[in-house]
Amino acid sequence: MKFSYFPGCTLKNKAKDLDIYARRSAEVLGITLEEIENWQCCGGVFSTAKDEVATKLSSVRALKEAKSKDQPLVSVCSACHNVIKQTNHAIQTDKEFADKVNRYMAEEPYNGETQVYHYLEMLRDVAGFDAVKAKVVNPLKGKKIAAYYGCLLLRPNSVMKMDDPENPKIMEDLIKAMGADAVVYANRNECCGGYVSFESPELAKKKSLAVVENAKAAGAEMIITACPLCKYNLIKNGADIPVVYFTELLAEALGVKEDTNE
Amino acid sequence: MNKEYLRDEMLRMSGVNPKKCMKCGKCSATCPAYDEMEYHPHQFVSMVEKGDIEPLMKSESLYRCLTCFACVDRCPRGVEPAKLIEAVRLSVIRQQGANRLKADDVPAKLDDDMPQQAIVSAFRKYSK
Amino acid sequence: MQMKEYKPLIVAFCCNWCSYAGADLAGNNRLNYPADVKIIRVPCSCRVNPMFILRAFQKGADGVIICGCHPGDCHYTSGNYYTRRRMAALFSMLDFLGIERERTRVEWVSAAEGAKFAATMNDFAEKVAALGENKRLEDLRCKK
Amino acid sequence: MQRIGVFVCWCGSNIAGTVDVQAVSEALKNEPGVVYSTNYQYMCSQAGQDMIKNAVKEHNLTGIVVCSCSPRMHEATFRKTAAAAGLNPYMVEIANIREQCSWVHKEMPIGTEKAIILGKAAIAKVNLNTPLIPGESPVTKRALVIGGGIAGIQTALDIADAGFPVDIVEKQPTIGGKMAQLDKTFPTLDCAACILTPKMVDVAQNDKIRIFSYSEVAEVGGFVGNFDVKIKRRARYVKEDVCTGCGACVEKCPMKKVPNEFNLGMDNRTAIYIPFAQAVPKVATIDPNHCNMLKNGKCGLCAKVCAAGAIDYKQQDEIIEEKYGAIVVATGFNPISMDKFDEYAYNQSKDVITSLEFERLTNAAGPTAGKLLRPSDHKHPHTIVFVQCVGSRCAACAEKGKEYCSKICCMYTAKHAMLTRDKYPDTEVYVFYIDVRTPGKNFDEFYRRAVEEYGVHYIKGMVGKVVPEGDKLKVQASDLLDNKQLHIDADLVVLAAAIEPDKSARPLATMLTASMDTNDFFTEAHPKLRPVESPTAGVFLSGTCQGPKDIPETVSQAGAAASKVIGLLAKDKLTGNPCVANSDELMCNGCSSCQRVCPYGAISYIDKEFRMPDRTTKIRRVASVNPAVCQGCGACTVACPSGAMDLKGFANEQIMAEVDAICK
Repeated sequence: MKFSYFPGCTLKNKAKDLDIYARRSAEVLGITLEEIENWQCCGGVFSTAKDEVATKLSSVRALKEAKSKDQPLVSVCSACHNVIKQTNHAIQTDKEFADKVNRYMAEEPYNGETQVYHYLEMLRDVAGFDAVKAKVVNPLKGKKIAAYYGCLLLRPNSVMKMDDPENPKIMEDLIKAMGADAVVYANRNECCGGYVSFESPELAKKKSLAVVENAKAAGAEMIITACPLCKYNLIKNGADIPVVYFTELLAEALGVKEDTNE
Repeated sequence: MNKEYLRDEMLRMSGVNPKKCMKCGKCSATCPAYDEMEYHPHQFVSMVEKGDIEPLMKSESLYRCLTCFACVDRCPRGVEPAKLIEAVRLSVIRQQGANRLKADDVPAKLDDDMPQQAIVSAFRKYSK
Repeated sequence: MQMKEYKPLIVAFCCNWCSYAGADLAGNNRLNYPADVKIIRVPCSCRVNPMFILRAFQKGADGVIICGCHPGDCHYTSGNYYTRRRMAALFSMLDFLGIERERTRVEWVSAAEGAKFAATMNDFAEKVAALGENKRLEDLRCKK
Repeated sequence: MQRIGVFVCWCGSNIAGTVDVQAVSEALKNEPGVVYSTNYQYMCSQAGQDMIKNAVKEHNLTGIVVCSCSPRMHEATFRKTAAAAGLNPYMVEIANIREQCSWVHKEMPIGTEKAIILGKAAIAKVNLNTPLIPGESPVTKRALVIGGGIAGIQTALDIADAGFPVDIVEKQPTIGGKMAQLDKTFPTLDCAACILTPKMVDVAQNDKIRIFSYSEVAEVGGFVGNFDVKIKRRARYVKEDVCTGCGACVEKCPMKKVPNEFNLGMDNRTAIYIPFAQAVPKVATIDPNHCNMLKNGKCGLCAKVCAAGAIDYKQQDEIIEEKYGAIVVATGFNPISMDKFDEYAYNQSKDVITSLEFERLTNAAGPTAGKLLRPSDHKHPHTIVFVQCVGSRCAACAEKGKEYCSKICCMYTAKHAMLTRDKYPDTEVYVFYIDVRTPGKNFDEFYRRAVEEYGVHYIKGMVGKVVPEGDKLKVQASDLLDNKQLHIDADLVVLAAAIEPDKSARPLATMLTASMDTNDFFTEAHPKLRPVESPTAGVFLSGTCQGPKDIPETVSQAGAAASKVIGLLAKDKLTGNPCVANSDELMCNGCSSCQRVCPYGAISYIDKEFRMPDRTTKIRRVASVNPAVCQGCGACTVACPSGAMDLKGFANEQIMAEVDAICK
């Protein structure tokens, strides 16, 4: 199956791992990711203001491109996924907003037709975790891994609809499919401090540490995440267990991590 | 500024109806940035409802909200306080010269590992 | 030439449990409304067959109003919901036929709302009178 | 052709003041069918009524029109007058020329003109009236109570006390319901078992009451006074009439790891079990999902140890059929699932529990023998946080919580907090509340005692997140009055889960054609004046199936429902309202439209044989209205596409005639 793929700015720079391993893993699973041509940065955060239009156009263009190819749109970065999915939802539900947006769209209007997936949803709903399990060549036996969702993947739930926002299990199911033990801890859906680390690092530090401590107390030896900013915050603020992208772990389990002939 | 006008503007921008609030305080109970805020999520809701918006506009609290949507998801009445905070914040930075973050300030705040995502997000949140 | 003062002819269908009692209460409290309004008692607003309304217009009525219990208060639990849906369909058809929307109305009047009943009838009669005589559906054969 | 008499009332000056009554009676004299027309000062007086009676005889009247006050006032009076004169009472129509004419119009010519038109409309209707005779149906003098909690128990006892036989159907192996699981009851703090179990014994010993435990209602047919009910008695693999409840089987059963539902899964029971010591009926039940003998034919220990020989592994489900005159719904409630509220970590920590679980934890017959110990490590908790309104008053999304207030939580939480502080003064107790709602006799005083005498910390605000870490539960909450966010390290968190109607209620409502609200609570016939009756005749409501209630309210509603049942069963025959729907079988095309809109389930379809013109016969499916159940709303008459359905007393032709008379 083919997906339109929106990598996002960070994945082309500081979070290359997140991108490369996502592509390789998808290939193993028989999924083709076609990078959207001339994609533009999603902006990192979605503004909930109804009259904020210009900042959402890059997402709309990506969505529209996917529509023109009749493909669903997938992204790996939590932030990109959140912005694109919320934008799509706004177009579907707020007619005034859709009208404004379409004034910027040449020819064909876009009305929210594209299906938006996060890479994890693609694994669960399209490939299937059973298929992932079947392709695992290096089972991560005995590893105690804590999934860190942060806020952007799950919330607002009325739009994201990925999983139960208070007791998600999509990443835990992936961890199990890769042969490792999933560590469940309450702070896995709490905020790391996000972009506020830019302005008030102390706040980010407090929040990040609360996540790491809670994961460790539950027995975690490693934390996985889908968000470059989460990973940055956790590591910068003193996580003393490894924090890696889930795609890196997936590539390892699928046996394509060391293949560097990109 | 006229209170009613300001309030209506906030409600229009956010699409929030603060009258749905039953004053349970769960938004503030759930807020990860609570201790950093002068006005807390539940106060945003009640102050906007009363049209008491100017103090909010002057407050640093606007820039402490992490937009984590925890208050939106956990509110039992579907009030969505984060959207009100966003509306007030936007109404401030949309004013001329009110950008909180200027391009020149950025290099000093960077470190080698900081992802692009942090910079663009901060720009979105702090500047117009 | 002196025109005779135009008086509209209005038929009001009132449910026995709420609106008819509301009309009685308007009477008890001596709240005036135009004598042009003539009430027909039905057990429930959902008893009002669209045929009755068409017949009234055919026979020369200028306005028809259906009054029932408030949503949720129906004596028969759900009758007024049927009324609401049926009349929405009928009124849009009448609109299509050229009978102005203002000539038909569904109103919820409880047994305690005598004042609302009188106010509703005053308002409805005024609006219908403003439209003038209804000619569209009148069957010429019914004319004497 | 009718012979109609018209009687115009002056009502003193009430009518005559604005309506020229003489002119009215004159004008109506010449209407079709009218043979006599007169007016009189007070038609409702004895003299007025005699005048009508005499006129009926003198002029051989077949119909009567009284132009007077509202039919809501004196329709019944004039119907009686007609009956006394030998006429069918439904041959009377009232033209309301007081409330809807003389009292609301000021000028004589206008009032008179309108009164004449209203009179004409009534005459037009009477011309088409037919004599109506109310139907009668017999009453089966036995009641069915569905649900054996405190509501069902009380209703059954009260009905039996009046001398009528009652059956209780209870889906659990024992009656007792939720109250049997409670420890103490507010605001008096008497023990629930001490006041409930004697009632359960009364039920067991009452020879008017039969208990069908471990049973469900499978089908309901018939109508008020004459319900036909099929009851499914599930196989308990123990002969109920033979088992002595000695418990030898329970002791010997090797399958000891079955989660005990009576203790909400906080301890285990055996595969053959008696839910609790005071169970009624006190007989064992085998859980077929866990019994080795039933699952794979190996074991049979219980049969060996049973001295009475009560065990029967071959027992089958059984359907019994009974007739009832009245049905009482007492299906009760359950706490909602906490799955959608995992910000409180109910699924992540054993030490986050619901209030009902707390109730078992403090109950002497509970899993900890009444000692307050944490489920995780059986240590005594020193800091307990109670969270109110978990899922109650929640309008954000329907799959999460309930929009209504669950009503009982404020009081039971005050009780829990108070009892905890009383028994374990070294325990800090916090209660997070939105509002404390204590309207009830001695309720607020009770809550204040928890605060003032027992030192419970009541904090206005909600808990936002509970994070289990190590052996603590980190509670993050807001204190709205102090405008602070609180962080409390708690040992136990108790959630006041919203309550919802039992899941069995919805299918039962369908069987009974009883209406429910959007929350699946049964709707009452009138929220204020008929609170214990369902709009469906013969179906009554008891307890929380109708809405959240505490025990005293439930018991009083149970008694009220019983009195309504007794009133019904005391009658030998039921007289119906003759103004009911009636289908013309020749016109009916069998489409079911009428059946779908009927709120009472009064319409069924029957196969009827019709003789065709060529002398063959044909069987067609046609609507048939049960006059005992029909309430005469007329919804079906409009839904009927072929015009077969009509309403007696308010027939299409009659209303059309009124329209014509008014629009002439």
